[in-house]
Amino acid sequence: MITVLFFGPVAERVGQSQLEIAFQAGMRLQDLRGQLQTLYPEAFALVSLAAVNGTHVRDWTVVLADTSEVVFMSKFSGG
Amino acid sequence: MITVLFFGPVAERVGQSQLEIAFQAGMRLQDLRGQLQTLYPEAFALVSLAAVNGTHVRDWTVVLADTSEVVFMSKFSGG
Amino acid sequence: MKDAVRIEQDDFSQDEEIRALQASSKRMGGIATFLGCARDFSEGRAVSEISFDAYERMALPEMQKLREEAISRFGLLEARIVHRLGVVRAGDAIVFIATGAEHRAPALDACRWLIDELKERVPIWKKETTPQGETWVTPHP
Amino acid sequence: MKDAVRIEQDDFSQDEEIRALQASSKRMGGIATFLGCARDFSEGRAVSEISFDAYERMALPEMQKLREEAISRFGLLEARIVHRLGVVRAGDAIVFIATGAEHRAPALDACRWLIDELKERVPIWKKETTPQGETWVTPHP
Repeated sequence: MITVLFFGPVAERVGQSQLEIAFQAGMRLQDLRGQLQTLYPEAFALVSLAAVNGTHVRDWTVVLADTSEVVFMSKFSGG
Repeated sequence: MITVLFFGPVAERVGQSQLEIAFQAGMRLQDLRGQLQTLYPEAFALVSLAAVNGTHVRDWTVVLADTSEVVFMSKFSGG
Repeated sequence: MKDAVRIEQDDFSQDEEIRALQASSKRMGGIATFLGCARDFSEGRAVSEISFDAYERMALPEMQKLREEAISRFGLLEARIVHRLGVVRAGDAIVFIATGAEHRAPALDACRWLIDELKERVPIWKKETTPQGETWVTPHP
Repeated sequence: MKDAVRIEQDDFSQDEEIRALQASSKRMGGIATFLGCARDFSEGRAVSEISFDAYERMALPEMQKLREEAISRFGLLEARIVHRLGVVRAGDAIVFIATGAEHRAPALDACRWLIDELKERVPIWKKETTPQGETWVTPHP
């Protein structure tokens, strides 16, 4: 399973802060994004950043592992 | 009388922090400086700024009035 | 002594943070700080409170990395970063940065760099409560 | 509340200064501070204490002018400047500047401008006591 987390405005639009998604071998970050974008287009309109296992990922073609923690994030507004 | 004040390193080299100098009509700031420079050359080697009555004066040709308070100052080192 | 980098609910004392910063070295001649606080007005709307959401697993390590980067990039003696979560009201502290160096220029440069980078790199989001409802803040471009 | 611009012997609390700064407006989103403090080492020599001489008749009005100039030049909501005299030891506060604005950039800009201008414009001189004796500090060019 892949755990997907949402925070702030993205979580608000998804309507929840966590989803469990079935893992598929060879699955890329962009594949997962594509799947979820179809389900939550309004939330994903805000997404501009992603993190895998707590680390910012710039390469959307990165291959995910089973049990990965993935976060799709809008621009930060802390501070 | 003109009151001349010294502070910090200038006062240390003059050996005192205050002098009373006889007022002469038409006396300019540069005249007073000239007089004192002869008496305290080491102190005046440090002088780069002057104030008259609490205000920074850039024009050394300014004419002094009786009872003026004049300060000959080295570069500031506060803060 | 409290950690140099923290994410916490509670308010903190600036005096205590400065003392902790200074404790690291007697050679510190310049200390710069930045305190970000909640305003009662934003984008033309009254704001009664601000709350936060954070991806803490990433936020704290990012803040720790920022501190280390600032120390080496600006030659600081020490730096501290605190970000509050929970709910804050007008005047309350949100974020605090303190930088200490031998001289003033690196402390001031590092302080500005840290708050600018924090806003870009630390996954925290701010929600303003206004008379019209709640709004997630969109960062200025 | 204490005056926004002061020259004084006693130490002060940053928390108190910040509270006084904030009391002026609920629209303050960014507060920058600079604290200059005594180091135990300067120009390669150990320093046991620092004392000051000031032309107070000119120093305080210059600091008041600086505050007003900073407020209008950077659009600040408020600013405070405190300079200590007397004798201070390593770690002790010498000068404190705090600037508050709606957003962070003017607060940070004004804080740097104020400490730079204060050093140029305020008639205060610093004397360091070292094992080799006392030396008046010569400002860096």
